[in-house]
Amino acid sequence: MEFGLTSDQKMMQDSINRTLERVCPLERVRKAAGHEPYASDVLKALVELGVPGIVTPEEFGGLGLSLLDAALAAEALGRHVAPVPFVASSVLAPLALIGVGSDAQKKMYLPKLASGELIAGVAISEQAAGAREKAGITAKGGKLSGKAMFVLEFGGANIFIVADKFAGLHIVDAKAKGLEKISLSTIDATRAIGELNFDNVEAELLSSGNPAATLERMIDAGRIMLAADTLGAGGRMIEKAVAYAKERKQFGRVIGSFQAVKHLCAEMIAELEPCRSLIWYAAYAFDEFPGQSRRMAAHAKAHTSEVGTFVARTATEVHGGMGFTDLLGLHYWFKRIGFDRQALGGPEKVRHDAAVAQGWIGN
Amino acid sequence: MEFGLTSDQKMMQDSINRTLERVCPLERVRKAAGHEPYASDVLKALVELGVPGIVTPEEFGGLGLSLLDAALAAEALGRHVAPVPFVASSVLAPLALIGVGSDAQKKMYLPKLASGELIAGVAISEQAAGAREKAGITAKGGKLSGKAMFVLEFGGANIFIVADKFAGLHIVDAKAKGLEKISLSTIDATRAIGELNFDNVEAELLSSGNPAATLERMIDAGRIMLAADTLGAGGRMIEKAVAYAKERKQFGRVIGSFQAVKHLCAEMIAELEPCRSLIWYAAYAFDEFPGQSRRMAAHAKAHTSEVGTFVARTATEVHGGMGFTDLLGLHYWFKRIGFDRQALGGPEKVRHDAAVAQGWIGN
Amino acid sequence: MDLSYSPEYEAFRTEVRAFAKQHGASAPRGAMGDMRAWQKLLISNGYAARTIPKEYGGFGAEPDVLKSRIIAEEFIAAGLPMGMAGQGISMLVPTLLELGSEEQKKKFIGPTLRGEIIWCQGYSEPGAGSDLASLTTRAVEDGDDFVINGQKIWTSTAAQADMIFCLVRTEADKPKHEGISYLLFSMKMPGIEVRPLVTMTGRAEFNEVFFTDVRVPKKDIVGERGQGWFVANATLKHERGMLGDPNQAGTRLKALIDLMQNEEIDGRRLMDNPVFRDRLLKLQARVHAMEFHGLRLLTAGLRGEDPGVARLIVKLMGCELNHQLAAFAIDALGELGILYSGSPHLRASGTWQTSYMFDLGLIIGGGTAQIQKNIISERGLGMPREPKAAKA
Amino acid sequence: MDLSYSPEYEAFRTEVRAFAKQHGASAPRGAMGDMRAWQKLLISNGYAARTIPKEYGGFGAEPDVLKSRIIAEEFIAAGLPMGMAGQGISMLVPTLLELGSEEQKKKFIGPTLRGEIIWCQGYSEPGAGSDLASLTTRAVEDGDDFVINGQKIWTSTAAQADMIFCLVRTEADKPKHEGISYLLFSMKMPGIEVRPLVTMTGRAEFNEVFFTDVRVPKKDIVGERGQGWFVANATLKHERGMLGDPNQAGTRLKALIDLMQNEEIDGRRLMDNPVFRDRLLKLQARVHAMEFHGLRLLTAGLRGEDPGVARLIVKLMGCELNHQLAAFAIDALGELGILYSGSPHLRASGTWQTSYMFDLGLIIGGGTAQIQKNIISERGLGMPREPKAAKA
Repeated sequence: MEFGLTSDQKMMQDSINRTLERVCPLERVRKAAGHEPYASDVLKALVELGVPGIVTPEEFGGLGLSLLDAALAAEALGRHVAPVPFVASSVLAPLALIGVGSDAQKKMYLPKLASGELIAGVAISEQAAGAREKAGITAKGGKLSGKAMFVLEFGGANIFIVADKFAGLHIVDAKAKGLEKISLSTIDATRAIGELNFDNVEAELLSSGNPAATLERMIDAGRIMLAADTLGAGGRMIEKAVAYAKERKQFGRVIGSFQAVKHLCAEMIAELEPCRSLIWYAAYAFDEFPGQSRRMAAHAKAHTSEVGTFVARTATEVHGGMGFTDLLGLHYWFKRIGFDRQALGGPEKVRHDAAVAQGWIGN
Repeated sequence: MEFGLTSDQKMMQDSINRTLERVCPLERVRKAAGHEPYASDVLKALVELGVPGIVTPEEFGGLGLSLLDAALAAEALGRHVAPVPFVASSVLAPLALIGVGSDAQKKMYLPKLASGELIAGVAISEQAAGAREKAGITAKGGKLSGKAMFVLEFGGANIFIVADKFAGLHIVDAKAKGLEKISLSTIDATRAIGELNFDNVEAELLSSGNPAATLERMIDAGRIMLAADTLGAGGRMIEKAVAYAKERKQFGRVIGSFQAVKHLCAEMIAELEPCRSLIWYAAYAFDEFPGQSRRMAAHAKAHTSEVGTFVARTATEVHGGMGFTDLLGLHYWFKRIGFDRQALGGPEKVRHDAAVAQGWIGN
Repeated sequence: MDLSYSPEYEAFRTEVRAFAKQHGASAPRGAMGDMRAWQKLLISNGYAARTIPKEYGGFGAEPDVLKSRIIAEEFIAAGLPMGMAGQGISMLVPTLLELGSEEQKKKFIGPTLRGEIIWCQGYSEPGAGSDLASLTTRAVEDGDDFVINGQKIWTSTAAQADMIFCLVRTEADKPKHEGISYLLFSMKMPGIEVRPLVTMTGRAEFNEVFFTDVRVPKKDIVGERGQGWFVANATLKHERGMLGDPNQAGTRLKALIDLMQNEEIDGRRLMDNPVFRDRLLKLQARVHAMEFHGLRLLTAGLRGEDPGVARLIVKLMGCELNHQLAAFAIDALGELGILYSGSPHLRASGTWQTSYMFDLGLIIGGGTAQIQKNIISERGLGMPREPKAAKA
Repeated sequence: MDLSYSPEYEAFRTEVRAFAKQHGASAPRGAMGDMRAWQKLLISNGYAARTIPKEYGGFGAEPDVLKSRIIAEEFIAAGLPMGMAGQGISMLVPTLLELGSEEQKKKFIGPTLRGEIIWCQGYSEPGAGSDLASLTTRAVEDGDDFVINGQKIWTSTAAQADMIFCLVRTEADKPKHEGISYLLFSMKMPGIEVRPLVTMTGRAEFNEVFFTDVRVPKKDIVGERGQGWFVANATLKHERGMLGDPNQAGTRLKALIDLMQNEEIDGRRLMDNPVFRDRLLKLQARVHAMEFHGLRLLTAGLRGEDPGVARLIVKLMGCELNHQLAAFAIDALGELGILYSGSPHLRASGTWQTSYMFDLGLIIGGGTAQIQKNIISERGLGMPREPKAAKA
């Protein structure tokens, strides 16, 4: 019985954090945000650590680690609001290929995804969060038509993994004929999402297993990754708030000596730390107790998002006016948490899925 | 344009408060709570002020005042956790008679209710809050059968106003044959509710107007009264908490000088004061803009209950261990607020009614 | 309690409505149209600068909050711009009326009212936010001038402003509340640098202003030298008097209800989602409560009654409510709710997100929620101030 | 991360299960049965007093939190009572082991473990709650005795107790933390009066204890004279170690889910009400989070790692969660939820209401939520203490 990280896991997360501290300071984030599809130099540094191949089996050039390891990486990326692909390209796309790719497809794509040569956007928003504006993809004779919104890691993607209305999964080349790509700008400029319009676009079907089950697992994994991202971003915001409160003086005292400020900080950490345990469990359950995966992923996402919203707001408040300005860049973390909350289903939707998963209600 | 109390209204509320301070101190509440159906001496003092006839027309021996006046009385009663009938016997029962009583019925009952000679329990829980345990009354040939739960002001009632499943309203004598009366004890020992079991019980139909509309107005009025009761109880709890915090010392300071305690008190009053305005408006709308009555009564009840729960808990916390003991009797207010919250529909149910009332959804 | 208006006020409303109908088409909209001409028209009709004496360029009416409210209601209903509402008009003018010299009143009030002088406010500093009295911008005497050095922040219209009303420390040796003076000077003086201050919304709603050896005549002081703290507090009192939408939250709620009735997810109206609907209802109750609370304060004002703690809670509760309304809109919109600044599919031009962030700024600014709670507990509930810290 | 148990622990679990099966029928239930005999049986099998040395009447095993947890899990699963868990066993015994004299250990630990001496704790006073060090119960030297006068409160088992471990002020002239001593004495002494303290639940879960000229031999002190504050803090440390249901919230959640699936309103299951269901789901997430958080702390303990702030938050979050679970049950039950104490139709014997109130007491007691937040921010986040107040 061991509910904690191994020393390997701690070392891995440490090394990602140290690397990001070096290659991805706030100035680098500012430079990329809204301007570059992603920070390719930061990605390169992560490739050296094997991060893009973290869940990909070793035979395909990956590290072959668990989803918990991926969650630790996601936490580090959230901590540094790193403007690089990860959730879609390094976790969900590989899971799709591992789940329902043919051997040829695995050999073709997995190593390139693991090496960062290929970036994969993932279009599963309609299945995870519900369809807006009548979006949805139909597949007919190997060709896709329709619209997919809120495609993750859209910016700079070479291929897309696309779910159709009947939970079929497809690979589409980013340069395919009939594919229209529209960037969507969000509050979170560190992540480039977009919309895909398909007009009879050639696609490669991923069909060697159970695509519906794979899609469900992709959604679960994605939710856990977003929760871990919020955990990292929120944890960093608390650290920043505490550090600021220890330094900033008003009324002749550091503001961190005022009980009101201390209690805000105490409430933040008291809310966030149990999220860490919940995310660890959800990630572990994803691999070890798949029957609990849907429910635990949903809880990890919904609960961490609720706490994240509270932390983002409160840490900003503790910073006073400085938190509201662009000067300290605190808003990058604030907005990242805001993005994580809505992507792949907001808290209400995700909790609904948890109710269905445990048979409390029908679908 | 005048959104405030008249000097008459202020005087009336003052005089009720002063009377209750005199005749209904905590020791009197303790003595009655759970032991007497109601405190008849306290009621007697209120009769002298005309309180039981507050909404009854002057021609029937009442004061003929507005529902806002009744709300001010309810606030005063909540403020003193007064163990006397009021909501059912002095507001809802008269409204039933005024709404759908024949002239003979009005003449027969209203003056006696106004003088406190007669106490009326009101059985409308199934219509207001939903039916539990398959409760519900059917009327057939002037006789009632079935079960009514959570009958308000059941203790010591001489008559009951009973709603049947089809919104018919009836008067039943408390001594009628076939009527079984079962006391229910709740956390709030200042109000005696109960259950009525009808086995072909003789009843007098109230049938001279629109009973369904009258029942709806009774529910609205009851919700406003319960909200006002919580306003009074909550306001008093805040006063007590502030006074205690100014007096109690720990760590060499009065605890009211600690920012954490001050902020709790500030949050309580900031939440409660707008409830006062909302209740005033709902009560005013009940008489002046009946089209808004259902929605505003629901909002007044639901919102004040949510705030009341927060105030009850927080004021207790400010009192520390003393708040948890019986010594200061603070729990009488705490429990009164707890009762008000659930009676005639909890917040979720009541908000649902507000959605229906404004046509957002079907019934 | 009587929510109807007396005939006098109904007549006034009719008059305002007629004005709105007559002039609505020619009113400036957004950046379009001549705002100064509009302002002059409003003043001459008593719909702006209503209670400012005629001799200083106002309309010269008696104060009447009900009429002010009617003007605001009708202008908002007709979608007309209110009169100019910069910090010069809302804060400096009342201060000059109360504490300015006759010369200052004559010189500044009229042009300010007519939009001929745009002002900015120089109060906050990087080291003096909640604790404003600890400001350090220094004004040193040199002949007939003060020479000013230092920095201000949160100066909202600094880039457009002609003039600034500014707090500076003239008496370095006095206790912190007593060494401050309130100066008026031109923003075109040499030595003034304005730098836009970008916020989390991505825009520069504010500025930083730097003073390097700025020379200001000593006579351009309002009130006595060293009394600037008390002059400024008179001004701060007026900040709360700024007239905007008397029910901004109500306007937002309406938009939220529309959103819930019109947006769909998986082909189902958001309004048919009971969880979102319940949250909307909770917010509706709060919006109504604050709306009626506003009427209650208005009535107290009309009656000359002191509403006590009921007034002190408005900023805390109002800002929080607006923030929560925006938060709800974002959640209800889901992924659509995180779109921003010119994106396709953007709803309400992204204003829900802007509000969500800007309202958080308002919760923080002008006295954080923490300071508000101190004020409510001390002034409203009579609780003791925190004891002064012992010297370490 | 590995949530399976190693063969050693699986074997241990099997052993505990076998014990539970064999002795389950004869275990005392509620007020029925011989608790002392049961306790002896548990000690002899190592299921109570597990790590107390044999020489003092315990089982003498090495500490192993995992085994302790397995015992708790299996006893709860089988519905068996755990070993006795009064304040004598959970607080005094560890303190004596750490700081008691050999004579005290020999004399008190064995009988305490076997339930032959029931203890109560004399710490809190009406004027010394959160600020325990300001206690004023005085012990004045008189020959070989102390003579004790004063009052204690929140003394939970005072009416049943044979003995008390009690903090008294022996040095009136010393600074407040340094004049306190930790005494052991009989509750049967003349001059001790116990008055039940009724709480908001309507029951007397606590007592007040009054001392009038109570004579206690000076030798019955634990640790040094004047060191009682530090001895007590060693004891307080153990308070958190009290073993109850390791997942009380989980047990309550299960009951809540049952309630939602079985209760109906207007013939419709509560579970089919989306608003209540959403709230249940929010609570479920919190219960899981705290459950896994407990596992994380357990593992940190096994590894000898310091979990830091993660440990400090447990009381604050755990008590609040239990309170919220009860609040939800009451709301879901509606009018049924306010029924109490023996009423017809009462659900779960009224325990939801009892919990709702008692958990609020726990939030307040043993360090209010405010004190907990001070501790978290100071010890957990390294934020500064509030400055001492200057003398007025």
